[in-house]
Amino acid sequence: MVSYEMPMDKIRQKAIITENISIAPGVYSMWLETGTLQEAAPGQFLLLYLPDRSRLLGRPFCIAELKENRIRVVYRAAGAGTAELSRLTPNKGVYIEAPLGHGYPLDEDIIKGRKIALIGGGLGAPSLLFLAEELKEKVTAEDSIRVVLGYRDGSMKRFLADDFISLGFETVISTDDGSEGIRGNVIDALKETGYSPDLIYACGPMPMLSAVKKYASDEGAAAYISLEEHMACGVGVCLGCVTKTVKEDPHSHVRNARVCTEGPVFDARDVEI
Amino acid sequence: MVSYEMPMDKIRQKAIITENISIAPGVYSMWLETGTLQEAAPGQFLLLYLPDRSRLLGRPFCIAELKENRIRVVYRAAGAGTAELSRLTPNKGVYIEAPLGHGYPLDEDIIKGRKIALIGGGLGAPSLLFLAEELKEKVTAEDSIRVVLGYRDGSMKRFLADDFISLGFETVISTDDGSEGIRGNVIDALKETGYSPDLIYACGPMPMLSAVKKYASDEGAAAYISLEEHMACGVGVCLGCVTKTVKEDPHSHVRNARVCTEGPVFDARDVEI
Amino acid sequence: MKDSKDRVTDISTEVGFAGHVFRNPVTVASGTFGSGIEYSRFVNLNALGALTTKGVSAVPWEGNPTPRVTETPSGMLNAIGLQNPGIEVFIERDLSFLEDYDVPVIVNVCGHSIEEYEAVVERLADDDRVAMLEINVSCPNVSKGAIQFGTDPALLSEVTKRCRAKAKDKPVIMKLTPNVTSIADMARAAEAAGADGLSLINTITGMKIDIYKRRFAIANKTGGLSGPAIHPVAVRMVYEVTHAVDIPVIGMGGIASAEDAIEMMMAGATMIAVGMINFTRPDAVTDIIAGIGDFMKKTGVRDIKEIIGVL
Amino acid sequence: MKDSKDRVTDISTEVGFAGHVFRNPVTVASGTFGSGIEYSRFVNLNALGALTTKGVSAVPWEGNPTPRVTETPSGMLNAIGLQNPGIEVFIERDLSFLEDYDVPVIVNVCGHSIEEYEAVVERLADDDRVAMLEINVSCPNVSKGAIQFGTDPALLSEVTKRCRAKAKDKPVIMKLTPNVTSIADMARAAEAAGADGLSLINTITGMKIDIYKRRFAIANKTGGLSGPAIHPVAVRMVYEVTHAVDIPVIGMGGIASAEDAIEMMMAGATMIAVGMINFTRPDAVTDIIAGIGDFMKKTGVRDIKEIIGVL
Ligand SMILES: Cc1cc2nc3c(=O)[nH]c(=O)nc-3n(C[C@H](O)[C@H](O)[C@H](O)COP(=O)(O)OP(=O)(O)OC[C@H]3O[C@@H](n4cnc5c(N)ncnc54)[C@H](O)[C@@H]3O)c2cc1C
Ligand SMILES: Cc1cc2nc3c(=O)[nH]c(=O)nc-3n(C[C@H](O)[C@H](O)[C@H](O)COP(=O)(O)OP(=O)(O)OC[C@H]3O[C@@H](n4cnc5c(N)ncnc54)[C@H](O)[C@@H]3O)c2cc1C
Ligand SMILES: Cc1cc2nc3c(=O)[nH]c(=O)nc-3n(C[C@H](O)[C@H](O)[C@H](O)COP(=O)(O)O)c2cc1C
Ligand SMILES: Cc1cc2nc3c(=O)[nH]c(=O)nc-3n(C[C@H](O)[C@H](O)[C@H](O)COP(=O)(O)O)c2cc1C
Ligand code: FES
Ligand code: FES
Repeated sequence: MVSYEMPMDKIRQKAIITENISIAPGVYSMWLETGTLQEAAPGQFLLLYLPDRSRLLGRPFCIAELKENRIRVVYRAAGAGTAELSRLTPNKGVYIEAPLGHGYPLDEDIIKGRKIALIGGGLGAPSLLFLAEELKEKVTAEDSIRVVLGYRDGSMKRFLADDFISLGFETVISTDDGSEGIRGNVIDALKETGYSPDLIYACGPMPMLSAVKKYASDEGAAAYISLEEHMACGVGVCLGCVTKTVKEDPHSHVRNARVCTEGPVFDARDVEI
Repeated sequence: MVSYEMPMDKIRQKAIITENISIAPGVYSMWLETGTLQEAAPGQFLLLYLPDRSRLLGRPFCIAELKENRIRVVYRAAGAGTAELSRLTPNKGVYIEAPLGHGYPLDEDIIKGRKIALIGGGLGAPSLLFLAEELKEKVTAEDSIRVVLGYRDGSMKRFLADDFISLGFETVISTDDGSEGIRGNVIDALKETGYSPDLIYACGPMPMLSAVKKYASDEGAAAYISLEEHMACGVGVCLGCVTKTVKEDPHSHVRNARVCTEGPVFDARDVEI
Repeated sequence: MKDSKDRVTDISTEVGFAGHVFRNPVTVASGTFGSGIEYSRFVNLNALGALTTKGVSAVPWEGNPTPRVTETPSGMLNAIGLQNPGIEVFIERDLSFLEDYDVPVIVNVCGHSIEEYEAVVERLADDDRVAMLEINVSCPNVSKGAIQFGTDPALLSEVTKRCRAKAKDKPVIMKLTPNVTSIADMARAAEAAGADGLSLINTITGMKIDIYKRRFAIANKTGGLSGPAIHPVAVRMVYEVTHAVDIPVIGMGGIASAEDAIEMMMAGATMIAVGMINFTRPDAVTDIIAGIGDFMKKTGVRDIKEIIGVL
Repeated sequence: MKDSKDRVTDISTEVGFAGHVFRNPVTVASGTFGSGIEYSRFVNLNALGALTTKGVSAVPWEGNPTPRVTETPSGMLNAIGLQNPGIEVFIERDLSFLEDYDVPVIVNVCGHSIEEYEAVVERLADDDRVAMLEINVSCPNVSKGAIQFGTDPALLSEVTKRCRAKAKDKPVIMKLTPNVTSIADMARAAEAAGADGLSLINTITGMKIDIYKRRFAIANKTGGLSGPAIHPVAVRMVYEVTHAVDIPVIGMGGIASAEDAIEMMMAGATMIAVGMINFTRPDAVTDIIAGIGDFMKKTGVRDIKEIIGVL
């Protein structure tokens, strides 16, 4: 788990790109090597600063994998900054700040004996991959885990799905147009498999997260969802990245929790999405 | 000589850095390779666009040498842009626009039978080097050539002086503090050698050029001097780079000739410096 | 982004502006393209929607001492001081040069007094080679201690009325300065005084100091900031103005790509002008024209007019 | 650049401001550093000349919907909308936290009405943990249709007077907005109304549009532009203001390096504030403080006061 007592140089560090390849149309997998051995929890994120010095703000990305001092990021070329990122070649250096935020709760009393579902939509899959690796170490025979991944269509090459499968998790695919796996959204797919989780971890676009929240509430399951908001500082000072909470949160006193600090992972019941 | 009828892609081109080394404290020698075979005249310059995309204007530099499709630039790390330039390593690409402006007049009727002096102060030497190489092809037994190079002090390692010497030109050095060569400025050095040129080509800081202008006028010599002004467009549209002329020039009609277009080389008698 | 299904092939980029029709909405910003003479060697002038010339005054202007330009983060400062050879040379040399091209010409006009503006407008009112007049009100008013005509609504109104009266059937576009508390108020003043269109933004006044030489980087002390740095301010002002008046607007300020141009049009501009980025890439303006077409095809916009002020 | 002969080793970076002495002229810009709680993990707060806190109002403010921030060339837009937990939480949590540090605190104050400003000022007037009050007049005035207090000299004068009256012996610094025709006029109005100092500039209003989604990039439509992009405008305004009034100025706007800080002081600022660049490099502010020292040693400036307004 993140320790905020970490010295500055562990937060801000130079990282060297060792791989940056396309794994689906417009989707890239990048491995970064940092000098400092990293500790991070699934669901935490990093800010990546681009070499183009006309761009000043870091881009937030989930940590998709962490192997010793190597970090994986899986990202979509969404705009000008990520397009630039996709053009960077191995051996290029970038600054990152990591690890940031609070990840998925994984305490024993939360996961023990649960039927767990990992639900990812599009670029939500990366943060769940790191989670899946960690869960693999933690789960016991009593627990069960199912992975549901949603894609726009078959052209997205169900990116990362094989990574979950090779971890040994049963993995269900859905696409909006049915061109691969189950036709429909991730909730449709989950229902179709007949698996009824009582603990959900989810990451993906806002409409999907709203559907997950509703599903969990209807079914009485716990759900932890990872949110996205535009960020400037990534460490809680700018108040750029807030999300509406149900109750007054201890920091803002106006029901505006900071996604970068209190999140990005929230208990679905606590946020108004 | 430059032809303005050159198609656009010859003016703007990608160049690859093949060498970028320090040759004196804060002074660098860079070789660039362009795809296009270049034609250019001594005294012409290029605009170099830096990779840092927060910097939008090209940096003007004289062409110090031209060998087939390789261009040499010798420059001082004067500010943030040239400091960035000095950190670029071989194989990096930059955009350049070249060749620009009008160089030193070298028509036969100008140089024939003349006693020629090339006078360079500090970073004025580079443009004279290209000129020296071209003159070497043009001069005949009747002509004589002397090179005078001024430096701040001996720590500047009389950069480029050996390049002139190996072309076979007698080369006199001066330093402000006498730590190398003749103590004093380039005019002092010229006088001390007893050589009385009737044709001067000069490039260097403004006070030196003023002194050259005065010397030439006193001695009845012709003098062509290369001027510097801050530039934006480099091709004559922005009117950023003007210099005051004695007579109304045909472009501005207000005695403001454009250094990038009518210059950078002017007949010393024509400009008010 | 819309799907590739929406791809279209036949697009129209024509726009109407103050009674004229332009083949595309793209012109160049005054002072960043001369009269096209120099760039004609690299740029196909006939590809432009229009060509806006450097500010011209009744008599030649010397402009400011150098340094006149310097760089700033994602932008530049300039204090050219409106150097120009005067209207007579301009007519003889620059307009004659442009006769050989098939591109509508917008002439940018400057003056130190209302009479000077009037003199230039009058001289061009009957010239068929001129499509529209753009009146730069950022000029220093010599009789009022160098305050700019464009920072006082009453003065702006006066210049507008007097130029409009002399312009005969030529559209008069007032080019507004952003250095004001309310650009919408200025736009309303110009509209009420009879302006046929507006151009914005001119540069934002800035300053740079060389801390080692302890000297202003620009001899004039202050200069006008332009370039991508000011683009968000320009978009905001175009939005404010087009929501305040009914006359059309040429939007400019830091446009460096087709995306920036589209953004400016979505904010409300009927035409757009490419400015200092010409200095960085002389082919910027033709690139942007091509890029607008690509954007339209990619996103299924058949007629560029659909996106004007869509927000 | 001066010669290495001029190198000095014993330098003084102390500056006086409105009766206080600060160990160095560097603070942070309100809203870009919170109250130091988060950054205290990476930055030695005791190295700062002062710490300026995020705007605080009489009651908690919710701020604007998200997205609240987006990037622009060499800058960013923000429309946080002055979210804050209100003065009571601020006093209890933030000022208590800062008690453990040896850094003078400048509290930035916001309000929707003059009464709200007064309430906050009154509440802090006797608090020893507060060195100075900075009054943000870019807040929307709810009773006047959301025009900002800082765009009208009469309103600005009124806020200044009323805050000054409640502040007892705390210096009152008015923080000016750049979105005006004449910032010098605003500065004179604030000075005449009793301000002890001025802070400038706040952000310049801008807009960005996502052309693919046809949506404003900032939910609030407009946002405030900050960062290196606006630095030249900030330097110009600090120069104009310090040549128009006699009260000292905290200069800010796009300071990203020690050079930028020195430039701002040469333009006339007595202190400077580091803003959005904190987001890019959390150690920016301490780097800048160190860099100012290096500059002084390298160029032979023994006392930082020598360079204030040197141009
Ligand atoms: C906690 C968190 C984790 C994320 N993890 C991933 C991931 O693992 N893989 C992935 O592909 N994407 C992820 N995103 C989204 C990713 O940050 C954006 O796609 C990216 O910032 C877009 O940058 P750009 O320069 O290409 O886009 P532009 O639109 O050009 O960027 C303009 C500005 O808006 C911001 N911005 C734009 N879209 C987003 C967005 N969706 N979220 C946050 N900021 C945005 C940018 O950071 C930048 O400051 C995550 C976002 C957050 C908040
Ligand atoms: C025709 C011409 C030929 C030149 N040839 C050489 C050469 O061969 N070798 C060499 O070392 N220098 C040469 N210079 C000077 C060189 O262009 C500047 O030193 C360089 O632009 C400084 O850039 P910077 O970013 O480091 O400085 P900064 O001061 O950070 O630059 C800020 C802006 O000012 C401009 N600028 C600053 N100083 C100058 C200057 N002296 N002349 C023109 N623009 C300036 C920059 O281009 C930039 O736009 C030449 C200048 C001209 C006009
Ligand atoms: C070098 C230069 C010269 C300019 N000259 C003029 C001028 O003569 N008349 C005018 O109205 N605007 C002039 N401008 C302002 C531009 O037309 C334009 O309004 C401004 O630069 C903003 O656009 P940009 O950011 O794309 O450059 C000039 C701008 C620059 C950079
Ligand atoms: C995210 C953010 C929040 C801000 N909040 C405040 C605020 O609460 N009160 C205030 O007076 N200024 C606020 N500002 C303005 C800054 O203090 C500063 O005046 C401005 O950003 C210019 O400085 P910069 O370019 O260095 O950021 C804020 C700026 C940003 C970027
Ligand atoms: S990004 Fe600044 S508070 Fe979250
Ligand atoms: S640099 Fe533009 S006219 Fe010379």
